[in-house]
Amino acid sequence: MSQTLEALQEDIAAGRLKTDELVLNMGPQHPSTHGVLRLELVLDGEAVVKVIPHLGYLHRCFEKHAEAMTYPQVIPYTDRMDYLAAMNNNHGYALAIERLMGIELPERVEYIRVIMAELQRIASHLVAIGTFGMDIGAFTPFLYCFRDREYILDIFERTCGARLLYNYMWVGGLSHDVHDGFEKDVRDFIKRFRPTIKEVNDLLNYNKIFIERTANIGVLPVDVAVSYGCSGPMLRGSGVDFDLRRDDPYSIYDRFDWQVCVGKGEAGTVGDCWDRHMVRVWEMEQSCNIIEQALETFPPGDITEAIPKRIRPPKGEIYTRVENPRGELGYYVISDGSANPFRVKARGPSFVNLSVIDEISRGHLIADIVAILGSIDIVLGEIDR
Amino acid sequence: MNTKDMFDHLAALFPDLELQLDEDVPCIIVPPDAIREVGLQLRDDEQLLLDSLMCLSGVDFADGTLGVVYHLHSMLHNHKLTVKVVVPVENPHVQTVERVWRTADWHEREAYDLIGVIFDGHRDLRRILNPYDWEGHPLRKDYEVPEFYNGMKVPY
Amino acid sequence: MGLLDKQFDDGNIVLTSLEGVLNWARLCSLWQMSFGLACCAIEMMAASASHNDIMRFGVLPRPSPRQCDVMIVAGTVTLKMASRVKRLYEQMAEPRYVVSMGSCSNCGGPYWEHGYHVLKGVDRVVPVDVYVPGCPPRPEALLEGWMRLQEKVRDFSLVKPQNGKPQNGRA
Amino acid sequence: MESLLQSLLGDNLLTLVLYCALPLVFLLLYALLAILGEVKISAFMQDRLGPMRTGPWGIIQPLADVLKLLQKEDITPKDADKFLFNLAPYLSFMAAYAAFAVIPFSSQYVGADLNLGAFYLLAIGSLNVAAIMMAGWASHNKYSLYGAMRSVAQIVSYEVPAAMMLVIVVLFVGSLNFQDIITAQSGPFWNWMVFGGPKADVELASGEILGASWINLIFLPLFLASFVMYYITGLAETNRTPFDIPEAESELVSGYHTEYSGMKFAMFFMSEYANMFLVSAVTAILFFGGWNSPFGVYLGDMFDAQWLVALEQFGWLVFKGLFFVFVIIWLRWTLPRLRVDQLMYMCWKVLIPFSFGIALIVGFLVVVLK
Repeated sequence: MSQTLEALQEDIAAGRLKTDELVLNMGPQHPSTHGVLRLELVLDGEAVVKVIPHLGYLHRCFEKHAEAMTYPQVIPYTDRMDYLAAMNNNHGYALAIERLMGIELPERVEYIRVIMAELQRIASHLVAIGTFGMDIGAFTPFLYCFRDREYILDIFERTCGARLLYNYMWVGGLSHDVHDGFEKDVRDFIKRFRPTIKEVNDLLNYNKIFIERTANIGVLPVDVAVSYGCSGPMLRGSGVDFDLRRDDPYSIYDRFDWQVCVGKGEAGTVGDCWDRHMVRVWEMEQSCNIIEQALETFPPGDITEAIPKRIRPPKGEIYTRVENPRGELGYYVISDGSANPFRVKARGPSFVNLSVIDEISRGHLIADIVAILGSIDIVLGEIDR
Repeated sequence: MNTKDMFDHLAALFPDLELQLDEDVPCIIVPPDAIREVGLQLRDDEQLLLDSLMCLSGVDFADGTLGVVYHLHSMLHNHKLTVKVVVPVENPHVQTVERVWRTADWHEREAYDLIGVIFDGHRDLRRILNPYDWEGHPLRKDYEVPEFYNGMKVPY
Repeated sequence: MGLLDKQFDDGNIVLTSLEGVLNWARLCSLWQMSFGLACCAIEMMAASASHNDIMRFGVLPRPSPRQCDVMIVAGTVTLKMASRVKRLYEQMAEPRYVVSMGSCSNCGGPYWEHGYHVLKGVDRVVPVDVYVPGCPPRPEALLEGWMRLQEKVRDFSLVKPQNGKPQNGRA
Repeated sequence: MESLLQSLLGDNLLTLVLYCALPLVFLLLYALLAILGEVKISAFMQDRLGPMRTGPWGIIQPLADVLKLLQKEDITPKDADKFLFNLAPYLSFMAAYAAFAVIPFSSQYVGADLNLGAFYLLAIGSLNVAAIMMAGWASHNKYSLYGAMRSVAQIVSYEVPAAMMLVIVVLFVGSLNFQDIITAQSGPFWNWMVFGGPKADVELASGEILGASWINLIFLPLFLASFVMYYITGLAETNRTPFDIPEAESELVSGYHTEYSGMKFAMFFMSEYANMFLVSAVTAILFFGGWNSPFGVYLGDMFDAQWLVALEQFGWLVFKGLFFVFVIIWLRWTLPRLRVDQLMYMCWKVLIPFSFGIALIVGFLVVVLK
């Protein structure tokens, strides 16, 4: 502002000053970056020329901690990676260590794990749907989603005492057996929850303005999605019929009958923001189906019998992946035979999904960046770890 | 195809390279200056089609070597392969596969940031998690936590 | 602006009642800065959602730091983020308060030992008024912390501290 | 009204000041009510309670907010253009307040009974644009600048259809004076513009006779359409959802008032609410009979008390205005937000052609029928 007009014109003439691009910093404190992500937007007017994400504002050194802790002590830290889907994170890590040690789990443990993981998936998708709505400007659906999510948290709380970070799935078992009346609670929840999916559809998902804002925005073609390693609703939103629960089965998912939801381009192009969003909505119904089937054959039993007294996996390494609500959560664990892992690398789905943002947001407007970011559904705890 | 078959397939295609098969893990060990070439082959070969890089991890093996581990998966054939690259800690240069699998971009930046592997040919090799002016590579086994960063005390 | 910048040597009845009204206004209308850092942010959102509804206390989330009274530091403050937190605090208009929510921002939480990139307590960069313990604290705990903050605001005095008696609250 | 005050107080200047201050008092009271309404209605829609601790059921929450904002530090950013930065909020509020001059609160009271009332409203309404632009530019903040640019583009564009809707009513009535427009709709509610205008001859304040008959029913669809369109443009001009693009929280933090704190922020807040009522009141005046009672009779007439009639008329206008404010709030908490280009599309490609079309038809019909 202090520059005179002549000096500015001189700068322009000499090519020292670009006159057509503006750099806008979005974040780390911004209402719609879902945490502490910082996006550097290079703008031409309202149109986006380039998006440069800057990560690491929540780098909490998960991998360093994993090397310093014993195997069971790592589990609370996995909770805090993707804090919206702590159960699924526990599940992946426990599975990796169990496979490394060759532990066979009791039936009941497997069932509880699947039910908990699916409940957590619903809870996580509810947050994703709500915050996406908020990014588009609809505040009320966000609160409705949070209200429904509370019922799931109540079930978790009754079982293990925690609302958000559970430390529930241990290597070889669970921290607690489910509470009395668990089955009834879950059934009640499913019964109450199914109509609210329709409510959210009516209020938000099929709202004309919402569709206008999200359809044909941030289209992610299949080849780009695969090359960038996108997974979960991101990949399925682009029309790829791939779900680890079915295609790389773990736990007991192969016993249940359910559908893999893929984006169909109903409102616009296949792979746009609306498709990614709707995949989440449809997945909630599928999760309900899985839970209902699991409850029908819910076996009795002891959940602690397979928990080893001493957790020291033999020397070796393993890469295990599970389907997190956000996509493929992988753990690469190297064991040197001691009580501490030698190396744990977590492959967070959000980390990988976010890397595609520059590719799919060029040429869109600022408002679309918010929509695209919301549809990717990132959790910074997992990106920065 | 299992790892052994893939190894045989690759060994026939690259007779000049010193590819090794580690039966324990199992994985294929590729020289650091050939990983790009091998990667392209892995991705595009009709029989392999390992088009998705699930995970790329840097590892400090604590015996004077650093490593990069590639976990690959084929969406079409639904088979997996683990590829390893081992480099000495004094000269940790590995070819980048950023243009083979786009997802390797950030993963390589992370491995550079935390382990200190330098990826030759990477277009944008900056730190990703730690601040740009951070010193050292925290996931090295001999890493020592600094006392201060920008005037803020780091240890408790 | 105005009154709070001044300090008075002795309290009289006018000043005391004015003080009461002003403090009441401030404690009933503590606007919160809507930004979260980590896991605790989800519980902070849950606290403003329908079940717990922190808006009952007159809280209004504002995205711009200029218009906020309270910064809830909800989550782990990393070294990279610390300078930003400090800057946000500096951008807020006086009188301003900080609630440190969760173990991480209280003292580094589970990352206190090996977290080479974690700031061990947000009070190393900004002054904190209320600490809410928990990992993460339940929404109820945040509400409790909120009421503690209100008590603190209620005790604020325009009168200069006398005889070395400490003054509650900050201008 | 003016003469009443004059007889009571005698002093000319004092009368004038009081006369001018009346809407301000109303505006302040209304703003408190609207802020409370906003939080309470949103809470009701979202299964919450809203403020509960500030007075019984939180009813004095807005008072606490205002008192608190008074105490806040008044920040002027270092790089800001200080003069413009400080001027903008007052100008914004002034623009909103000045527009109230021509709003007839009853047949007795209108700040300035201008023959060009509708024209004045359009002119003074544009002043807000200058204030917003000032605020956005002077803040030296990119978000503010974006918000201001968007806001200016939006308000300037939407002024065209808004003016056309005014023109439609003015064409029909044949007067730019708001009192005339309201008088034209006197009688029971089926005489309102939105139901096709007066069904019997009316004498306007200017002494002209507006000939009317039941044939006016053919105007019903036209006026209904123009009411809906005027209301939509009103939403856009007040920057409310789904057109709250200038202060889109998820994109631009708080748009043009990102850098404002304390009382200056309160000024913007107040002017937003004042504008909301302005748009609602004008909607009521143009299409819903203004201060006319929907039943065509007043309690005051029965008791032969003119002051009661005036009070009732005031009540009806405020009631109608508040109802439309309520609808604005209702929409805000229901709908998502449009994008900039969609907003412009809506204005230039939908509203403007339609409004011109309606104006053409109305003009034609008026000529043919009269």
